[in-house]
Amino acid sequence: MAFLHNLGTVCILIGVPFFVSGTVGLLRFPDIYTRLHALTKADNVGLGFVVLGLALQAEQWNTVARLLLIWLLVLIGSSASCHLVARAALRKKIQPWSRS
Amino acid sequence: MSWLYSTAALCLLCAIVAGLWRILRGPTAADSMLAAQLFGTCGVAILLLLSKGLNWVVLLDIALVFALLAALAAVAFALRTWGGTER
Amino acid sequence: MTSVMSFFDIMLVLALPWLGWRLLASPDLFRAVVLFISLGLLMSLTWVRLHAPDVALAEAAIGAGLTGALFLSALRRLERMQDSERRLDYAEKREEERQAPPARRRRSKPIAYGLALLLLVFFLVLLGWSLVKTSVSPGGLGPAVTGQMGQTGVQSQVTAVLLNFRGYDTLLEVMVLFLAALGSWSLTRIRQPLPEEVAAPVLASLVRLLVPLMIIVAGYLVWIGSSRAGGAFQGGAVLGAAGVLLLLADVTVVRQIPSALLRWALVLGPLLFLLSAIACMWIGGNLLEYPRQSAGAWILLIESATAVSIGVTLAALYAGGRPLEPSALEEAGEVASESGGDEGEGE
Amino acid sequence: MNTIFLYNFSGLALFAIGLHGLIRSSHLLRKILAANLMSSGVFLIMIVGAYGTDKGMIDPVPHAMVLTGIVVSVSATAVALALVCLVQETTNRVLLLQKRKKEQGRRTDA
Repeated sequence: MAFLHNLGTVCILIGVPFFVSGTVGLLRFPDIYTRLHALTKADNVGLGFVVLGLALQAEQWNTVARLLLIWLLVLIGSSASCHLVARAALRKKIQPWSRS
Repeated sequence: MSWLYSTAALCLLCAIVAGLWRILRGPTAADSMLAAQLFGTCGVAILLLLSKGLNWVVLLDIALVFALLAALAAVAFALRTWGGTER
Repeated sequence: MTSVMSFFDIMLVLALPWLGWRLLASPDLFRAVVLFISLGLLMSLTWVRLHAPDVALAEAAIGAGLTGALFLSALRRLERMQDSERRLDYAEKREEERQAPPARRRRSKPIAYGLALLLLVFFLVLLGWSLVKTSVSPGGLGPAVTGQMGQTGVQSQVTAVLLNFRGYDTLLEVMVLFLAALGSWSLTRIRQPLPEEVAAPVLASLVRLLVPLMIIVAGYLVWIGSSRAGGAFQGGAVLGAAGVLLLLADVTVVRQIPSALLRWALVLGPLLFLLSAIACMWIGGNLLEYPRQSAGAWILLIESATAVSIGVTLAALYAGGRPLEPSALEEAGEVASESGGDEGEGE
Repeated sequence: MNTIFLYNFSGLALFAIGLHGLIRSSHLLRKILAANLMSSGVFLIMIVGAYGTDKGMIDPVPHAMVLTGIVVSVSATAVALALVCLVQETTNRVLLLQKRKKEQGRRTDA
C-alpha cells in the first residue's frame, strides 16, 4: 500500500511539470500550431500523470473510475476542440511557422 | 503528505496566471482561446488535487462538469467566432 | 498545508480584480470575452476554496461554459453586422476614433468622468464601511437550518433552503428564467441558418459522445442534489450546455423538434412548480408546505421538471430568438443556429 | 481567517471595476461584461460572509441565494445580448447614443 502511495506521489510530481511546460510552451512558441502542440502535452500527459497518481492513491474503486472518466472526457474534449481550432486556423490561411 | 497536493495545486494556479499573459498578448484570437482551453485542464487538475488533499469527494463532481464543458467555449469559438463562413 | 493554502488565497485574491481590470481595459472585445471565460474559471476555484461546492458547480457549468459560448456567438453576430472590411480586432477602437476625434473627446470628458469617479469612490467607501460594520452572527442562519433539516426530506442544506425553506424564492426565480426566455423570443426571431459549409466530422462524433454523457451527468446532479452538492440549477445548466452543443453542431434532429414540444418543455418546470405549490395548499398546508413524509419525493419531482425547463430555457436563450414554425420555412430549423443575425449577407 | 477576509476586498474591487467599466465604456457588449463583473463581486462578498464564521459551520442561505443569482444573471446576460444585437441591427452601431449625435453632425458636415 505504501509502495502504491509513493508511486502515486512520483506520478503527480511527474505530471505537474508537464502543465508548467505546457504553459511555457504556450508563452514561448512562435505560432498557433506549435502552441497547440504544447497545449496537448499538458492536457494529455500532464493530466494523465496526475490522474494516474491520484488513482494509485485512491481508497475506493469508485474514485478510480471517476478519475479515469474525467481524464477521458478531457482527452476527448481537448483533442476535438484543438482539432477544430487548428482547422479554423488553416482555413484562415495562417501559415505554419518555419525557421527561415 | 498533504503539502504535496496543495503545492501541486499552487503550481498549477501559477501556470494559469502565467498563461493569462498569452491571452493578453496572443497575436491571433485563437491563441487566446488556446490559453483558455489550457486553463480548463489546469482547473480540472487543481480540483482533482484539492479533492484528494482536502478529502472532499464533491470536488470530483465539479471536475467532471469542468471536463464536460471544457470543450464548449472552444467549439463555439472555432465554429462561430472564428470559423464558419469566410470573412 | 495552511501556509501553502494562504498563498493560494493570495494568488486568487490578486488575480480576480486584475483579470477584471484587464478585461475591461483590453481594446479588443474578443480578448475581453476570453478573459471573462477565464475569470469564470477562477471564480469557480474561488467558490471551491470558500467551501461553496453548489455554487462552484453552477459556476463551472455556467461561468466557464455557457456564458462564454453566449458572448462568443453574440460577438460574431455583432461583427457580421458591421462593415465587411472591418476586422474583429480593434473594431471598437476604430469605431470610436471614427466617431470622435481624440482632441474633442478629451475636452468634453474630464468633468463627467471626474464626477463619475467621485460617485464611484463614494459608493466604494460606503460599501467598504458597511462591509466592516455588518455584524454576522456566528454561523449566520446555519444553526437554524441545521435544526430544521429533519423536516425537509433532503440531506443537502442548500437544496433544503432552495426548495423547502425558501421555495417561493426559487419559484419566482424559475419564473424569472421563463420571463427571460419569453423576452428573448419576443425580441427576435431566429433567422435563416448559415449556408452549410463543409461539416466537421470530428464535431459530429464529439457531439455524439458528449451530449448523452451530459444528459446523464445532468440527471446525476439532480439526483445527488438531495444529499450533496447538485440540484436543479446545476443539472439544468449542464443540460443547457448539451443543448448549446447540439445547436453549435447544427444537428438536423434539433431542427425538427416541433415547436409545440419546445414550448411545453419551457413551461413544464414553472407550471409543475406552481401547481405543486397550490396543491400543497389544497392538501392542507401553506403555499409550498410539502407534506412531511413525502417532502423528498415532492422536491425531487419539482427539481427534475425544473431542471428540464432550465436546460431548455438556457439553450433557447443561446439560440436567441423565437423559433420559426417548421411549416413556415422548410429549411430553417426551429432552433436553428444563432448565427442568424447575418442579414448583411442577404441584402 | 485573515486570508479569507481578503476575499472581501477582492469582491469589492471586482464590483468597483465593474461599476467603473459600466460608466466608462461606450461599447454595449463591454457594459454587459462590466455588469457581470459587478455581479461576481457581489456574489463573492456574499459567499465570504457565509464562510467567515467558525470552521465547518457554513451558512447555506447565501449559497442558495448566490446559486439562483448566477442563473438569473446568465439569463439576464442572454437577454441583454439579444437586445444589443437588436440595437445594432436597427441603428447599425453598438456604441452609445451620445456618440451617435456627434457622428450625425459630422455626417451632415460632410
